[in-house]
Order: sequence, then C-alpha cells, then structure tokens
Amino acid sequence: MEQFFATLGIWLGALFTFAIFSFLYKDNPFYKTAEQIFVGLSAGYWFVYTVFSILIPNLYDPLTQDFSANWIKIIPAILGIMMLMRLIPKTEWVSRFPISVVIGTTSGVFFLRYLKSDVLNQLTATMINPFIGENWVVIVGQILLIVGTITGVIYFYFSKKHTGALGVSAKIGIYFLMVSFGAAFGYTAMARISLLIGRLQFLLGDWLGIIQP
Amino acid sequence: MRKTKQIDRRWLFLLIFFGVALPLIFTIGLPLETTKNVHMVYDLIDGMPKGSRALLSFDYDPASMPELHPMAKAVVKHCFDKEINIIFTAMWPMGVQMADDIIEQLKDDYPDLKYGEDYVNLGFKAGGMITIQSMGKNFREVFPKDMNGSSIDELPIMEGINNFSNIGFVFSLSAGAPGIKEWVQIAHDAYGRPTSGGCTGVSAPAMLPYINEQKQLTGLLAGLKAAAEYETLIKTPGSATKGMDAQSIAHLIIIIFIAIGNINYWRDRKALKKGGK
Amino acid sequence: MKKTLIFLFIFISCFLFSQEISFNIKDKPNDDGAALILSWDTSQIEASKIIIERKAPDSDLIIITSSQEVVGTFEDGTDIDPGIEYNYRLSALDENGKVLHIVRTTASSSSQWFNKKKISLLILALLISVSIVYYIFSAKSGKDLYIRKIGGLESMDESVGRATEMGRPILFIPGTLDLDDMQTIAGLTLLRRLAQKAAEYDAKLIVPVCRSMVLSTAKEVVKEAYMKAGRPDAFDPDSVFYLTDDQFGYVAGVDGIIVREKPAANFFLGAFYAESLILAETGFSSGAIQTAGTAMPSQLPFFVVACDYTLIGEELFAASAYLSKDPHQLGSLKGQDFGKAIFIVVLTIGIILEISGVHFLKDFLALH
Amino acid sequence: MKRKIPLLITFTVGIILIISEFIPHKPFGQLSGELEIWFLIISGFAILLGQLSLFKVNILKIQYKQRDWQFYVITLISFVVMVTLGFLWGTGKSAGMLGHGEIITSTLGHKPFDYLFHNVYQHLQATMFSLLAFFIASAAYRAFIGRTVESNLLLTSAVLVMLGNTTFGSLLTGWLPESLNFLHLPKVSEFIMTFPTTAGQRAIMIGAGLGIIGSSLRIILGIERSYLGGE
Repeated sequence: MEQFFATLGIWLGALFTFAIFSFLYKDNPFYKTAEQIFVGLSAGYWFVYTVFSILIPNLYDPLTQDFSANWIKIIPAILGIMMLMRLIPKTEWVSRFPISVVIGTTSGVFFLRYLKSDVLNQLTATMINPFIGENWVVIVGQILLIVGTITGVIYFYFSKKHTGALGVSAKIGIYFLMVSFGAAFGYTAMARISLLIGRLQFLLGDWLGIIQP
Repeated sequence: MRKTKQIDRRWLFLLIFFGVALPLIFTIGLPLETTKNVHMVYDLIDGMPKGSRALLSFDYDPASMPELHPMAKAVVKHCFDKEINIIFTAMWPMGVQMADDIIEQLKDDYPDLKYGEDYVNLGFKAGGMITIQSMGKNFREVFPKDMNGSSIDELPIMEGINNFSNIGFVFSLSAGAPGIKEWVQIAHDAYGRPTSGGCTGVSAPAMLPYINEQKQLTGLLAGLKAAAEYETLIKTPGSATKGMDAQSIAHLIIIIFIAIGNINYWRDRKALKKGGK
Repeated sequence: MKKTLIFLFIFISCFLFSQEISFNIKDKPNDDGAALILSWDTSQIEASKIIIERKAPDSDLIIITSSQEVVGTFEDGTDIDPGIEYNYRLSALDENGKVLHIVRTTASSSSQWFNKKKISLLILALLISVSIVYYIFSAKSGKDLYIRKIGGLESMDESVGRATEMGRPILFIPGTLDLDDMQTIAGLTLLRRLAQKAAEYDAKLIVPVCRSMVLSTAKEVVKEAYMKAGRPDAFDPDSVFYLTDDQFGYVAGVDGIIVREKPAANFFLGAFYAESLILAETGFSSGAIQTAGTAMPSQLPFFVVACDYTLIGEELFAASAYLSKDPHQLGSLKGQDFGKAIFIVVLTIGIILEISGVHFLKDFLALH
Repeated sequence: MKRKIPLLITFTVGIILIISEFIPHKPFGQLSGELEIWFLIISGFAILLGQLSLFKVNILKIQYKQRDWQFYVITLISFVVMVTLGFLWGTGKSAGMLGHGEIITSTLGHKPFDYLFHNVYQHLQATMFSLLAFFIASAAYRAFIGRTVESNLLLTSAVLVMLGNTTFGSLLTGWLPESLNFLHLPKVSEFIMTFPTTAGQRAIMIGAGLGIIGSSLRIILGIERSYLGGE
C-alpha cells in the first residue's frame, strides 16, 4: 500500500509540474486549477505551520511549562489578541497598538543593523590600500572598486542637482551600477537554469526513470 | 520606445526546455576549471586537523535543492574524508530534512561513521540571527537536545561545545535569510570563527563583499557551477558535473538569442534610417 | 583518614606545582556578566589532557570543558551570574588519565553598562541621527530644499491616467516580506499616494498581499487615502486581500490575476526575492506599464531589465519625499545625504591612511 | 488617544532597542531577541486575519458567480483539507488532535499533511520557481539590446559573465598565452564579479542602508506615520 501511495505521489508531482509549465504557453484551466490548489494548500500549510512551529513552542509551551519564568509572554499574547480586534469595525483602532510595537521594534533593530552591516562594515571593507595586490590586474580592480563605490554613492545623492563634477561622478556611478546589474543577471542565469535542471531530473529520473536520479 | 519585431518568446521557452533536457539524458562531459572562491573553501576544509568539529547549517528548503544539494553533498563528503566531525543544524525548518537526506545518501560510502561521535543532527531552531547570537553565548541552551530528542550531554561529539570557541569552522548552506549573512555577522564578526558558505547563484553577488581582507567569509560556493568545481576538486564527479553540460547549452541558447535580438534591432534601425527620409 | 590524606596530598601538590601551570580567569569585558574567560598554560609539564570544573555556591562541582590544547582559552558562558564567586579547578591528566596536577582559583563576573567596543558605532549613529534631525528642523523652519528628479516616479500619473482611460485596474504589490522590513513600510507609504491618485481618477486598485499584518496596514492606508481624496464611498475593502504566506503560492496567484484582469499598470514596491522576475515577465506579457522599486541588491537587476521604471535602492525610500515634497521628509533626505558625504570623506581619509601604512582609523571603525 | 499612544509606543520601543545595543547589562542585552519573538507571536495571531480574508474574498466570488467561480471552490477545498489534516494528525513530530495517526501514516508513508506537502505543495513550489529559467531567457532576449551606453554596459557584462560561467567560455579563450591570461573569459567574469560588481552592490547597500536608517528614525520620531492609517 505504501508503495502505491509513493508512486501516486510521484504521478501527482509530475501532473502538477506540467500544469504549472503549461502557463508558459498560455493561461488555461490546468494552470488555473493548479494555481488555486497552490494558493489554498499553501495558505493552509502556513496556518498549520504557524500554530505548530511558532505559537506552540514560543507561547503555549513556555506559558504552560514554566509560567513564573515566562509570564512576560502574556504581553505578546494580549497584543496578538488586540490585532484580532480588527475584525470588529468598532474596535479596529485597537490593532494600532500591536502594530506600533512591531513597527517600533523594526525601526530600532533596523536602524542599528543597517548602520553596522550596510554602512560601517562596507566602509571598512572599502578602506584598502589599492596598490597592494598580487598583480596589476588586482590593483586595477581595487582602484575600480574604490572609484565605483564612491561614484555609486554619489549617484544616490538627492539634494543637489546632478550637474558639473557631481553630474559626471553620478554618471560614472550609474555606469558601475549597470555593469553590476548585468553581471548579477548573467550570473543568476545559471542559478535559474539549475532549478529547471532540478525539475527535469525529477521528471526524467523519478517519474520516467530515463536517467539516474 | 519603438519595439523591434521579436520572435514569439514561446519558441525560446521550447528551446530552453530541450536544451536542458537533452544533455541530462545524453552526457557530453564538457571540461571545467576551478575558481578562487571555491578553492578557498576547499583549502579551509582541507587544512582542518583531523577530529576538529565543523558546524554545518542547512538554511534552505526544497525550492533551492537543485542548486544547494549537490554542493552540500560534496562538502559533507569532503569533511567525512578528512575525518572532520560535523554538527548539523538548520535555521530553516525544512533544512533538517535536507541534512538528513544528504546523510542518507552518503551513509553507504562511510559505514564506519557513528552518529553522535562523528556527526550529529541537532535539528531546526527558529529565530535566525537571535538564535545564532544565543548559540555564541550558550550553545547548550539553544540546542539542549538533538533531533531525536537525546540530550547533547550524552553525545561525545558535543563535548566541550558551549559556544563557538571549540568549533573549527562554520559553513552555512543558504538560500536567503537567515543564512550566510547572519552567520557571518555573528560567528565571524562577533566570535571570530572562520565562516564559509554555499549559496544560490542569485544571492552570490550580495555575499561577495564579505570575501574581503578581514575574511568575513572564507570563500564561497555559489550555485551549481561551484558545486561542479568542488566535485572536481574532491575528485568525485556527481550530479552537479552533469548539470553543467545542460547549463552550458542553455547559456549558449540565451547568448545566441541576445545576438539575434541585437541584429534585428540594428537592421530595423538601418531600414528606418533609409526609409524614414 | 584516607580522605584527609588525599586532600592533603592534592593540596601540597597544588602548592608545589602551581607555579608550573598557569590558570587565569578574567571577567569577559563588555558583556552582561554572563561569561568568564579562562586561560591556561600547561607547557611546563607533559599533560595530555586538561579538565576544568566549576563549583557555584550551594551546588556540586560540574565539568565545564576538557581540552587537549597545552595552551588555550575557553569562554565559560553557561549559567554564570554576575557577582557570584565561582570556584574553578583545573586538572591536568597524563595520557592514561592519571591526574598530574590540580590548580584551583576563584573568580566572579561583572556586568557592564556600556560596551566600549561599540564606540565607533555610537559616534556614527549620533552623527547621522543629529544631522537628520537638524535638517528636518531646518526644513520645517522654511528653508527651501532641493530634490533631484527620480526617474521611476514620473510613471505614477501616467499609469493612473492610462488605467482610467483603458478602464483596466492598477495592481500594487508591497513586496513579499512582513511589516518587520522597512521596505514594506516604504512600499505602503507609496501605496497611500497611489491610492489617492486612483481615487481621484476613479481607477480600480488591486492590492493582493502575502502577509496578514501587511493586509491590515494596507487596508488602513488605502482607506485613509480614499477618505483624503474625498471619496470614502468608492473604497472597496475587498480590493486589498490576502492570498497566502507562501512565496511561490503567492506568485502563482498574482500571475493568475495579471493574466486574467490585465492591469494597465503594475507597481512592485517593497522587498522581493526570486519572485521579482516571474512577476515582471508575466506583467510584461500582459502589456502593463511596470514600475518597480526595491532595496534588495540581488533582485534589482531583474527589475531594471524587465520593468519600464525602477527605483533603485535608496530611491525607494526617497520616493515618498519626492512625491509629497513634505519638508520633514526632504529634511531627512538631506540628512541622509550628509551621511553619504561623511561616508565619502571618512573613506577617502581612511584610504589615504591605509596607503601611508597607518591602520588606526580602520581598526577603530572595524571594532564593533 | 487612538493615535498618540501608538506613536508613543513606537517611539519608546524604538529608542529602548537602539540604546540597548550599547548596554550589555541586563535586561537590555536580551531585549531585541525577546521583542523579535513577540513579533513572531503577534504575527502568529494575525495570520488568522489573512485566512479570514482569503475565505471572504473567495466566498464572495463564488456567491456572485464571478467568471471562473468554480476554480475558487477548489481554493477553499484545498485550504480546508490542508488545515483539517494538519490539525487532526499533526505534522512531522508534532501530534495533532487525534495523535499521530499510525495506521494512516503507515499506509501513506507520511502523515497525510506531510504527504500532500511532499507530493503536491513541494512540486508546485519547485516548478513555479523553475519558471525563472524560461523568464530569465526571455527577459535577456527582449531587454539586452544595445541602445544606449548604459544598456551596452548592462549587455556586455551580462554576456561576458554568462560566457565565463560556462565551459564554452574556457574553451573559447583557453588558447591565450600565459601573458594574456587575464583576458581568459572565466578570469574576466571573475574580475567583473569581484571588482565593479562589488562596487555597484556596495553603493546600493550603502544608499539603501542610509535610506533605512532615515526611515527608521522618521518612524521613531513620529514624523512618518502613514502605517497607522486613518486620522
């Protein structure tokens, strides 16, 4: 019996794979069905996941197992319930309290996290002696790195008109951005094709058995 | 913007489909050369003394399996070959199964390896960055038990691991956040452990700035190509090597189409200049 | 009697050999007092393994760690409370597991009120905050502030106009992350502007979201915009709806909406992952004008390639200032620009110092 | 009251979190971690709002017999099936209301919830993701046309990196002598990725970082308050 369901599983997988692929040709009932199953199934999945993997271990377990050490968790529970008061139009405004806690946390955490990782760390990472390198290619590269970073930052300068020296720098900056976009795009092509390879390995291997999985 | 007449993109879709499928069935075996970032990872693991402990975090789910699974397999295999003990963790819920799957695949090649001594799977912990931070302060509090529910005090591999200090290196296989970035920020930046990782091709450009003088990241395996290179380095060609043939063909198709697009554009422009007057 | 003798033996041997083994314990600096740093040096004797044990008042001796390193350090961060005196015992063993020497020492940890390592971070945080606040206030007091053109935003009027003309809806996606990401909030700020325009022109707006909290907030935002435009009756609460939390499930749903509703304009403003290109390509094939904006460096290339207009990185955050010309927001933007100026100046000084072999600035900034 | 107090909360929470970064002393050091768990819990409750919205929107579509209304019945059924199976027998190691359902698990090979997850959901997810392989090709074909300096740069770096990433790249320039090794395509691709690309990414990161810092500060100070909605 288990074998039957395992085979059925593979056939289901193949069926839905083709249903999604059919969208590439045009919108059709197969895709529509797969799409709606996907939306419904995944919404259900995340609902169950949230209960089992977030609410139970982070709220229910700590509160029931050791209340005195975890009583503070009652606060987010109350905030969560306040969030649900949106459902009644009269008490809708109550949900602003939990939202303001969330947004306050986000702002506080993001303020420092980005100051550290995106500003300070990138600052020190660019602070190099460009003339030290194993060969001239690296030295040229390091000079490009510094020039590109500085001009790129200048491109994001908003409060001055981009004319004169600033305009030229900003223009060079946008060139660097374009090179980086192109490269990232080209680089990613590989990653995306890998995904298709993964799918075809499933179809050709697990389903049809033409290739070794 | 004047639009040049283009070929219906569905022809391109069809070509890509067969361009990938056929090389998977009929292997070509195009040659491959290794790059610096992959070598750095290889050297890191290769230079680890026998018996040292590595923390491998599986921070991806089945969606990124095609890219990350082959490199995970290659790296784990390399560690086992070098007799490095592995502590498997996961910052993504599905990562646990991913790690399990790799262990399952390699089990037969290494019959002598013992669970709890040579490797252990500690399972998933939610919380990302915060969890990693707590691991640095008190590892045992974050992971009091392994995946099967046995206390880590009973596992010889976990002896003396109270934070990151007895861990040789950290390696994150990451498909997004939490992933390499978080590990770098905590395990390397805060606790100074060598940190390396493998990521999907798309997140690679954002990770590259971390490979710098401070060695925030020690090398990086990016995408299937890196996995294929790693397979070459450890001399065990696997599914990544095969996939690279398909990659090369598909890339070629894209490049040819870019060329066609440009030729069409220039021809149209010329015609326009001539006829427009 | 026997016990006393053994104790005496250990005591004497400790006394005799304690000079040969060094075992020091320090409080870990800049923390909350939850860790001690242990260091040992047993290079004088031929120990093959050391074991360190700890005893807290009113509890038993427990093994903290063991090591084969001759000289080593260990951070003890398990169940340490500040202000309590702990007794530590280091035993050096030979290869047969016989105890060679034992050293004892006591230590207590303390917690600090300021993390000195983070001083460079603090300085930078203060500098940027003060400049932003300063410019906000100077803008408020009537100082005229300039803002350069942001290309992607010209499309907003054009899109709404087109949608009205064609009688097709406008699609807005506030990214696929939750409210705990700033990009989502920036996207919602722009949604307010767009909704107001849509209300004025009587264009239909569709906002599918993939997070419940974003759903609540987006609904509020759209509702308020319709009220502000003087058309509260035109607000359809079901135009903002939830699909699923799943990244690709959401994309499948949105793709369906794009091919069936054929929106005249698509806006993708917020945090995106791999779904960016699926959305943008499907949107292109349905013939919509597309405007995207994100600060995700990995997804920008796809939006730049596949969309008509793209807000790159910071432009997403600057967009609401540009559209509203609100002095507060313009002031804040000016403050951020000041941050960039500081960045370039410090970077230049740092590079010059590095070239001349002085590393102090880099070391200072890297410490945090 | 309905607006002032939330603004005050945002301000207090934000400021305390920023200050706590610099104070290792208890309880400040642990605050951000605790608050992030709070976020998870609050969003855990909030997910119910989403589910109800999904239900409502779909039921309305079915009720008014909108075009393709039959498909929305499928949405609701798959949602209900998934949730019911999840709560009845649980998932993975967590038990549901009826325990682990050993009999049904041994028949299917998985718990019913996990069976659907592995055999339907995961395949849908992976296939949707793999559509990118096609779209990246079509986007490249359509957009990589050298109209301006910018688009030429975009196009050139993309093509060079793509070539360098494949075996053809190494075959194409493999014959170059040692002295011209830097023109070898994989090397060129690596060079572009390591230097100009890093520079571009860094500039974006710094700009976006400052943008986020500015927005955070505006929110904490109560200047940016659109997230609160109605006046």
